[in-house]
Amino acid sequence: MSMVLNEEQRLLQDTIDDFLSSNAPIEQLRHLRDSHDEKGYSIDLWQQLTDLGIPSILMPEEFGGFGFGFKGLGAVMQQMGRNLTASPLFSTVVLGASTIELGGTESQQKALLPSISAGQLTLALAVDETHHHQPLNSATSLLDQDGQLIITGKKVFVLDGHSADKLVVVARSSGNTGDPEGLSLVLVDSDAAGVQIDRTKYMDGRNAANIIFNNVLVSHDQVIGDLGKARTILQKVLDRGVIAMSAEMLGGCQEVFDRTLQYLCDREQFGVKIGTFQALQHRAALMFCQIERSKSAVLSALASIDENSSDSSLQASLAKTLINDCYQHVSNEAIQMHGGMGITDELDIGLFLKRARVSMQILGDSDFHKNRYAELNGY
Amino acid sequence: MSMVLNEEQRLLQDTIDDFLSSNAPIEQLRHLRDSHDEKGYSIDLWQQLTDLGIPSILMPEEFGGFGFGFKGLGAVMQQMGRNLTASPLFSTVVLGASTIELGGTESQQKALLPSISAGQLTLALAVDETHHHQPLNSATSLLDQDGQLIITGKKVFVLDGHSADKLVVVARSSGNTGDPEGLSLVLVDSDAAGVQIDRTKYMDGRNAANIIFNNVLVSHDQVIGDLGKARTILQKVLDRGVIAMSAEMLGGCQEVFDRTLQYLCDREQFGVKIGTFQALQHRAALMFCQIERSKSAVLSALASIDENSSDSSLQASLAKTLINDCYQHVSNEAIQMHGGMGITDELDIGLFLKRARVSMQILGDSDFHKNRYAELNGY
Amino acid sequence: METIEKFRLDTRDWLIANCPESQRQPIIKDQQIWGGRRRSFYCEDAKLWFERMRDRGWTAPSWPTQYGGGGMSSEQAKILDQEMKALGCRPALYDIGLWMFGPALLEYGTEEQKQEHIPKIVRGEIRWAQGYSEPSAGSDLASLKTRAEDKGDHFLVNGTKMWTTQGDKSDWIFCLVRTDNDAPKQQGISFLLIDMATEGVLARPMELINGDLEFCQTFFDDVKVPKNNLVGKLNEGWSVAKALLKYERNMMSIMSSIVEKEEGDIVAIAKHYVGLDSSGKLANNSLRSQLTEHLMRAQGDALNALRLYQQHKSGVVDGGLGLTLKYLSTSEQQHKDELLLAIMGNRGLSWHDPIFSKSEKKTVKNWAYNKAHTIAGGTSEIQLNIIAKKALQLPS
Amino acid sequence: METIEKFRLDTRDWLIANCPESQRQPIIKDQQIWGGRRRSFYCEDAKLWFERMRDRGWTAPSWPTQYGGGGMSSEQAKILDQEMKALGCRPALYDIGLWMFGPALLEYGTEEQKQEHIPKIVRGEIRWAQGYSEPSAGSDLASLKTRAEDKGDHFLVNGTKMWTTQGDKSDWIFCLVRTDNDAPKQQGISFLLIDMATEGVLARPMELINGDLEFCQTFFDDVKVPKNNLVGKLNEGWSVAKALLKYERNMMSIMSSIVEKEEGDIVAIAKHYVGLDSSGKLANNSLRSQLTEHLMRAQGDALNALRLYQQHKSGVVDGGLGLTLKYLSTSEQQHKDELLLAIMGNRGLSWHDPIFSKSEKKTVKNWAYNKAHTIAGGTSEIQLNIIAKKALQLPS
Repeated sequence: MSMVLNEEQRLLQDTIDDFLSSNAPIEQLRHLRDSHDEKGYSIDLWQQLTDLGIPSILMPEEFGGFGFGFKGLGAVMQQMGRNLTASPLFSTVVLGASTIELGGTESQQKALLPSISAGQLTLALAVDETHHHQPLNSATSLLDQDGQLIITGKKVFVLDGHSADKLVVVARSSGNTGDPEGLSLVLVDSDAAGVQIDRTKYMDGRNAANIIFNNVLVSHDQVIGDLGKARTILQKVLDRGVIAMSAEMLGGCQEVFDRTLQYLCDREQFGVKIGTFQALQHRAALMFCQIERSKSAVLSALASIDENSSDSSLQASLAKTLINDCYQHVSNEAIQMHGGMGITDELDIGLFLKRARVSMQILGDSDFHKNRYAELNGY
Repeated sequence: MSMVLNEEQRLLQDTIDDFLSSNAPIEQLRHLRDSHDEKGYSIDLWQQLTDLGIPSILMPEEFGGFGFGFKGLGAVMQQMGRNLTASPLFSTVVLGASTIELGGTESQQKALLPSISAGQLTLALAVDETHHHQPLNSATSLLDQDGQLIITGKKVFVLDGHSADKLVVVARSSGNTGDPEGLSLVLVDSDAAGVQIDRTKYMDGRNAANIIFNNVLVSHDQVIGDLGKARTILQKVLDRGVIAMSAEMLGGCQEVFDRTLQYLCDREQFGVKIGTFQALQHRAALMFCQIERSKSAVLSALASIDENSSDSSLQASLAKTLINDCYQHVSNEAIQMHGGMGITDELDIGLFLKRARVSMQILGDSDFHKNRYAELNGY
Repeated sequence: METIEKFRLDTRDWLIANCPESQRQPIIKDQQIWGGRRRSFYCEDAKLWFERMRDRGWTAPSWPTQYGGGGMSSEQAKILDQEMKALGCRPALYDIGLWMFGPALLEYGTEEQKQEHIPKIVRGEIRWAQGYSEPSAGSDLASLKTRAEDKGDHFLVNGTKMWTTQGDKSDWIFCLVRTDNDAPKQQGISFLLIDMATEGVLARPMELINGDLEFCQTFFDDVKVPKNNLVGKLNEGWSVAKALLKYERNMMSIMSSIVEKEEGDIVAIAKHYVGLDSSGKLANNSLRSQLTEHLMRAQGDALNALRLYQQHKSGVVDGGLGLTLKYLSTSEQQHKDELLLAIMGNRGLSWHDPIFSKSEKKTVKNWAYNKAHTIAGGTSEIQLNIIAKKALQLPS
Repeated sequence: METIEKFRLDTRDWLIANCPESQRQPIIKDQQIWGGRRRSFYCEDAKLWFERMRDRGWTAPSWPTQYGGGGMSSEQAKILDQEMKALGCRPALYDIGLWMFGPALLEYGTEEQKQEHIPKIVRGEIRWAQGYSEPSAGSDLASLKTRAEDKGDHFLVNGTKMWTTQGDKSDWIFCLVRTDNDAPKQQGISFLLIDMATEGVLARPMELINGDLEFCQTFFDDVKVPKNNLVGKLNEGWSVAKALLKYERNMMSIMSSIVEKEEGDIVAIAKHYVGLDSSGKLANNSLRSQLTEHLMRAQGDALNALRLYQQHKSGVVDGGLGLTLKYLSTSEQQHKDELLLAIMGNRGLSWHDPIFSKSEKKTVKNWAYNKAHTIAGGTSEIQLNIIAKKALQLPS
């Protein structure tokens, strides 16, 4: 796996870096949070990102894509992590558009991908049904009644489910809870009859939704891929999601670490900079080691998607576990090293702490991924 | 649980401290190791300890006991841990004599306890059959053929099994491997026909044995307690063993920590004592916190035996787990802080490192005890 | 002995007769009665209970009657405490002045100061705040910069204090201020009492990372303070502050005993959120293992505290043990909080929306708030420094 | 290009024709051929293979032919290395002189010194040892005390060196010695070559905690050393030592590639000692979890190394990454060793008795030996200091 960015990807990274730090600084997240914004992200910002072509970043060139690949996306996600940028990129593009790109028919792709590229369609993936990520445990049913499909069930903690135009719903047409087979992916309009959406605000200012499907009628052409055979596509989409989220977390983790280093260099106590205390120096060095290790795992996992590697699932679980644990540790240390100020909302450190905890749960906590890693390794 | 020693126990502790540091310093262990001593402990020392009454420490006063109780024993074990003293105390007294005292008939007690008190009889408990402690997994069989009992099976890593006069064998007369019921405790002479003993030297200079029982004939009066109903006695004996071993480990852990502190105060690098480096100071302070916590758990567990508390098993598992992890950590840090000299055999630090690893396995590693603690807590 | 037993019975009778039933329920935070000019009562019973206790001086049972206290011996005060606990009576008044500042003023104040301030504390008329920390003086408290200039008939105070608990709801504040810029830093500090209604004082709540607003930043902008508000001698405020420390520790233990513990039994919580498998084990093995490790450490910490208590009782105290307690317990609380979040998964990520239960919200808010435990009252780093030096005698 | 291809084919042909079959088996430690006066060969084939390689100068392929080397370009030397690896040919000679001291002497030695020492290294006639560390100079190497007094026609050397690898089997030793007691400590040091057969030199093996005897303590008691054994200028030995460091790093990587790795695949080991449950998971959940955590960290470390390599190839190297590698990999090796012991239970507690398998004994010996990894070659503490200063730019 090549973990080094190419010229174009590096340029993209710099562009996004400049753009976000001037157009979407952390202030924006505070504003969205404190104003209880209905969408939880800035529509203006999403339009500007659309103008930059960001929603097309992963798409084939025929749909307006740029071919930056997943490593390019990773560079964008990292910068969003650094700036705590709220946007539909993850739900709509990484999860939603990937599903359509990987599993959709040509007509589905033509109907949907251009609207996503144009920033006019947002999606959300409705997969989990309990408070811990367990994608195969979907019990939401998909019944075929004389050619008419009916969805019944409940999804919880659907990221951006409160604001998405359409939902990609994981539903079961056969088999029992836990079976890898028998699952389907179905596109459902958020305003379809029988869909009830309850917004959930997370402590990091982001949003999800609990969604009830009460005999929701859908047609066969809303199914992505073959009925009951979503396993492979779903797996690929989730791996992409896991890896992209890991990239965002890496960015956040690096940012909160950089701010902590700066504080160690600025803050004086007992007549010296606190960064001169060897105990703090060693703890900072330990964090750096852990971050570098996590970074390698994330960069390699991003590359594994571009290189269509057969071990992407393994790499996804590796990356997510390492960065979960790293971001948790570094955000805790950041608070501690900032002392009293770290626990006030006046500094941004707490925002990273909260984002860390929310993103640690997204598409699987460390326990989930360690278990998966062990299973994939056959023990 | 009273974790504070009474006047008599404190006196005992001081006496043993003085005695061991002059009569059984670590040099003695080195000598036993390097001379490949047949018994692995000094017979002279055991005789001197007998003269001091140590083998009777736990016994009822009618058998020459002093009533120091288990806390008194704990004080002795701690000092033995500090001096890395090899002696039959653990196998013969804590495990062996306890079995007879708790489960034996009056005639068995009269026949055996006085010889133990006199230092003339050594015992070993033969319980494990695989490389991890799992007392209920005994498969060694005890068959009753027309009133004649026959033992067949294999025991491994029997502590001091190479030198004991008699073995206390855990054997199964009914039920399957893993059943808590159906186990018996049987006294077998080491030189009985059909008993084959292979000595195993551990890296810490101590010894165990793998023992094969090939149709060994025993009589009913060699059974301790009721046939097939050893569960409760065995549990109590093992809990005593676990707690006494934890006390020994506490002593060893404190000693290697004290030596490390001394080294930090003595050793100079870069023109200063290395104990002035804040990173090392904090690591030393962290060790101290961990040791104090482990110490409280060990002292409380010792008291729980004296107070015949119903939660001794829980306390035993708590104490062993905390001190296992603590001794492992502290012995590793001790090596690291001693630098190059720490990995030579010229200093004693490595002897503590090795004793730590061996004792971590004795009567259950941390995984075993954590699992038991969880089960006892009902989850 | 007989009179003590009689005292106990009389006290019990009085409490039974005077403490309304509603004031014998476990306290919840919103119903605590704090004193002060802006004092309010959420119900008649609370007011009645407060007034009855106040009128006997039993809000401060062991303080001298001449200042409005209960005048009890320490033995009697202990009995009152025991009887109140046994009957479940709520404390009638909560106040930093009661727990911490009052005792120190009784020890160090002038007669005039005591007569002015102590009765108002007993009667819940003035609510006190503490003004020690500053933006640039955290662990290094003695580097504080708020200065009080001697202007002949008054001090002129300028500066900023941090972490003023409920500063916006308090009436007076006891402060450490710099009165000599040239002296070595601990020696130029004085202990000054300031009425927060004075012109130039502003207490502004700071939002914490969990949304709470209990701490203020307190600004002093050319505040005139009468000279007789100085406690102790000029430039000797550090020794008053040090003496006050012992009362602060008492207060910490009172505070922690009256804190609401809503999280409940973590084993039950784990079973609820994670479930058991067919063999009766927690369904998630990794969480099961983490839970066990936490319970063991927490039990070890509890035994540490018990051992220290037993040592004190037996009179044989070994120096180091006590120094480990704060470090261990605050770190362990944070481990527990992180474990609770892991157990609760997505249900442990918010304190918004009715979708989350009250205890879920509380747990998450506490998780964030408890990050302060390893910072406030001496950071963990300071604790480790102290252990290294005092308990381990490592060189410096 | 053609000639290079031809060189490759010729080399391959020669190796096939000249390397005995027995010398194409994976090397085991006891069969390594180290040079020196006490050189010995465990079998005829090894002797033959050594002599054939030596006679072509291929023991030191890229050294100049005038000193007995192979005279190859670096490209050619690389091809020889590749072809030897492809065919499985064992290295013909092991020596610190070959890997570390020789290259430095070629760079810093006088013509006379090169002519005297280099051919003997190539031909395996003299075995070299390193004399840097001292009992009181570990991490703080520059505080070394072994002194060389200028006695006119010779130096008189007194002192003690530590960690002389195989000092009792070596012939010459290159030492750092103090030649000026008054200069700042790095400036009074010289680089001196000493024949260990000289009167007053004694190398005594020190037993390690795993029973090994590979390191010596080397004592110098009034040892007379000719003045032309000084490499570089007087009191400028520190710069020679620093230059030699880069070769030491090369050597470390050669050493680690020729080390026997007997422990095998840890997943297979875990399955063997712990077993699988009915669902195919490792039967001990806690060990399963610890194993996963180790594998993940180790895989992360491998990716770190790969990323550094890719950075070097692409020419865009970010400063800090490389500094983390030693700390991470040595710590992780120790985690792995402890995990192996936990997995093996009582079978992981000994290197005695036939009851334990060869690989069990080896694993336990390595566990003990590898405690040195975080100490030798710059302790973990020094690594963290360097990261804090160089990568993180923290103030000092």
